[in-house]
Amino acid sequence: MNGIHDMGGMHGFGPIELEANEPVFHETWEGRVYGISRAMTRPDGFNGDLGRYTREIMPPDLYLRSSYYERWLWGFEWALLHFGSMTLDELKAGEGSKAASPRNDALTADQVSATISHKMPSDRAIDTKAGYAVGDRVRAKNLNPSHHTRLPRYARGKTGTVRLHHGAHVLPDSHAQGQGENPEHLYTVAFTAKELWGEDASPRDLVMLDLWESYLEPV
Amino acid sequence: MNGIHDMGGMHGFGPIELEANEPVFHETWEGRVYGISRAMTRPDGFNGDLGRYTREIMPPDLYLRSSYYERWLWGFEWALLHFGSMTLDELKAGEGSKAASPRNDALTADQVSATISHKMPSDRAIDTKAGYAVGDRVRAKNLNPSHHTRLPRYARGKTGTVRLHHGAHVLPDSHAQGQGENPEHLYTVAFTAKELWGEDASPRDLVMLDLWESYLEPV
Amino acid sequence: MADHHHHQHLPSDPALRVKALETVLTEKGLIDPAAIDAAIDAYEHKVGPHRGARVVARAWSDQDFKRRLLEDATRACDEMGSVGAQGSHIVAVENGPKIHNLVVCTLCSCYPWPLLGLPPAWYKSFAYRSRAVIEPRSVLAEFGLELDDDVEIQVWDSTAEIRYLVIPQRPEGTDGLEPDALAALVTRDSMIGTGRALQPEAKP
Amino acid sequence: MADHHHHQHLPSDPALRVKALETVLTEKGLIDPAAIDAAIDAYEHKVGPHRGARVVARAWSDQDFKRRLLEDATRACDEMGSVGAQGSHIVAVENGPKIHNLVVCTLCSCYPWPLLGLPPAWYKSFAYRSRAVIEPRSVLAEFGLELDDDVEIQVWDSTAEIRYLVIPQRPEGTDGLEPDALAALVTRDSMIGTGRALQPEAKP
Repeated sequence: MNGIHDMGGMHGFGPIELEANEPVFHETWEGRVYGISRAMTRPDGFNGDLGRYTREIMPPDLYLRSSYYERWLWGFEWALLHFGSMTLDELKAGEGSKAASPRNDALTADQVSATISHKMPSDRAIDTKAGYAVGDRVRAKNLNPSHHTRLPRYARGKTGTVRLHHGAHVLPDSHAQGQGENPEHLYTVAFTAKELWGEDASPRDLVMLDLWESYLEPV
Repeated sequence: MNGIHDMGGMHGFGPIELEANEPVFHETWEGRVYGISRAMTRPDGFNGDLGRYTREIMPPDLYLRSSYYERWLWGFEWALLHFGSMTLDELKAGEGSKAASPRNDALTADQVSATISHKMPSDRAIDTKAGYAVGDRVRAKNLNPSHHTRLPRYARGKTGTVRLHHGAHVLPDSHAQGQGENPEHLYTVAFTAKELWGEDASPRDLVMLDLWESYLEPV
Repeated sequence: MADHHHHQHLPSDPALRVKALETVLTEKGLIDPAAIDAAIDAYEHKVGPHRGARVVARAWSDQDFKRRLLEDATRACDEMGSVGAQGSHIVAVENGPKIHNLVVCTLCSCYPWPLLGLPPAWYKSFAYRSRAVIEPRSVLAEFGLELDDDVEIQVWDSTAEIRYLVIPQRPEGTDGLEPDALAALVTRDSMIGTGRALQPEAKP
Repeated sequence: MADHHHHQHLPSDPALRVKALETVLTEKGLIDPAAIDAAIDAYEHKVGPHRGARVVARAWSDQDFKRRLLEDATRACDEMGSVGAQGSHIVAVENGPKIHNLVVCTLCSCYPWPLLGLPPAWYKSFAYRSRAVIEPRSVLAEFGLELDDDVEIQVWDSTAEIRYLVIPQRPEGTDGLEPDALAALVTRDSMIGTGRALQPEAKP
């Protein structure tokens, strides 16, 4: 979706604010949000791509005035309500319905460290041959889906060169919509700054994006 | 600038909210903002293009959570502070400095109706011949200036057909920066929805934009 | 000089902010509050869509005027005293059975004030500004206007000082109506392109 | 089902919201609060940029490891136990005298957690996300990094599950330093591309 999250190339957000000796979490509640993301039993249908999408569908003004972990919190609330893990009434009351019998399979503290080193590869073996090879010239399609995608607006319609081929990976567009993994070949494509931003851009600089096969067309 | 105001083609702002029997102003203060815009003595250097720019440089989160007349108010405050018509201390106190002797040339009530029918044409006679004619194919350049421009991001790099030629008009990019009117030929350019939004767009629809000569290149 | 955060030093209530601004400007002789009152009165009571409606009704009734309006709307509207601030250059675009025009300003909210008065809130909304150019059909559907697939939509994004006036299709059954009666059928939305002209009331 | 405005029914204070969420999930047996504590502890005290620094220091010291790292960083980092959540596919990119790499995620804030821990606030900021791809040189200048015009900047926008690790240039005067001493020179920012590795302290 052409959402507020797709901010590559925007002006107006001011200087970058640096903080010396920054803590991992600035507030106790931020750590709780992060910990919930790592430890909660995710409802069927939830996945990382959908998780990103839940933050993209925040009302744009709310997105901009929320901090990173506030956006995560909003996304988890949305997903857990959407998939029926809890109701809005329960969340408003801050207590789970007494009627239901609790599950007993939540991640335990001693299992947490294993999740940190647990790999979750997104590459998949597929039969389809790669359509492009390293060095090929490709154009990012002008796609404007209303759903989740990982093709930023600033690269659409632009021509670049395949730099890396990563094999086939789960397609976020499909996965976030609950339409399956539909893995496709994934490429790192190098675009010149001039191609992306016009003649006034630096003649030397490049921007690399990881783009799936269906995002690309031959030149 | 690639600002938050440049929202053509964005998703996520929800349905259009219609209001039956809508008043011209919803709040008394909205009318005052509008009236101030019509009646105040503008500082040297202020013009309508700069006025638009003052609203574009609002912090993006503030832009999105402000109503139309709140954005106008912010822009007038910014401009009147910027050009020295008043100081922030005066605005905070809600009173003008006692030292200065007031001007006596403000627009009066009986002059207002004349301003409503007062034409402010932006066309100018220039010697430069028009580079394009009706029917010509043209491409909107991929320009990404950090200053005011009226070339929206969604049209950049796209090819269309000149539909109308309006003669030469004041160039907002220059005028808003206090760099003079620099009039250029102005054209209405028709783009197909497919060109702007890709293959999934309606095959019949067109979007027309008014674009200045320096925004365009021949195809 | 001003940074971009002057609002942090001011009340968040815009009513208080405007009051302070008006007071400062008044004390400096940069504004006359009676002129503010007069401007509010003008746009609340004098300048509004009835002006555009008179132009459209005349175009429906007078082929020669319609030709002049389509050729040079600025001059034709000037004949009727409907040119001025935020409407010094006007282009009129005509709807037909297979063509539908829609006006938007994606970058701010440009609108033909001398013809239509000040824009309604929805015209200034982020939803309308963002969606009209990418999904005009779903926007029109929200206004109750379902267009056939074979109708071509022309969206006019007002990026310059040209202001667009849509001439809606003249409703059936209006032969012989006087211009005043015709003008009563021409709604604001029909001149933006988000509505049609009204049907005349069925006669008994 | 959830609409997009559930927050309007909830407190605006995120601390209260999280407390309610944690309580509901706990009562339903969907979370164990002790596991939350353990996850916080892990990222506050165990997983951090020292992991990436060890990888870089080894690459500086061991040409064979560096070759393997540049060929297949996922496997090379796996040797050192630095692959896992939000870092299951890793690519290492090397800075040189005429090439400078910079990592960003414009669409969210993807970051190689197993190598660098959780990202700093600036990496997640709208300013960094919006500007790194269009004006990397002015971004780097704000970090105190002024690059010559003849240095090529390669910005990596992390749009997939590939996570990028920058191998900064090895500082002069570090010949013979042990890997632990080298690792102490490798800052977090140098592995994102917004800084350089530290100079070793001048010897007396």
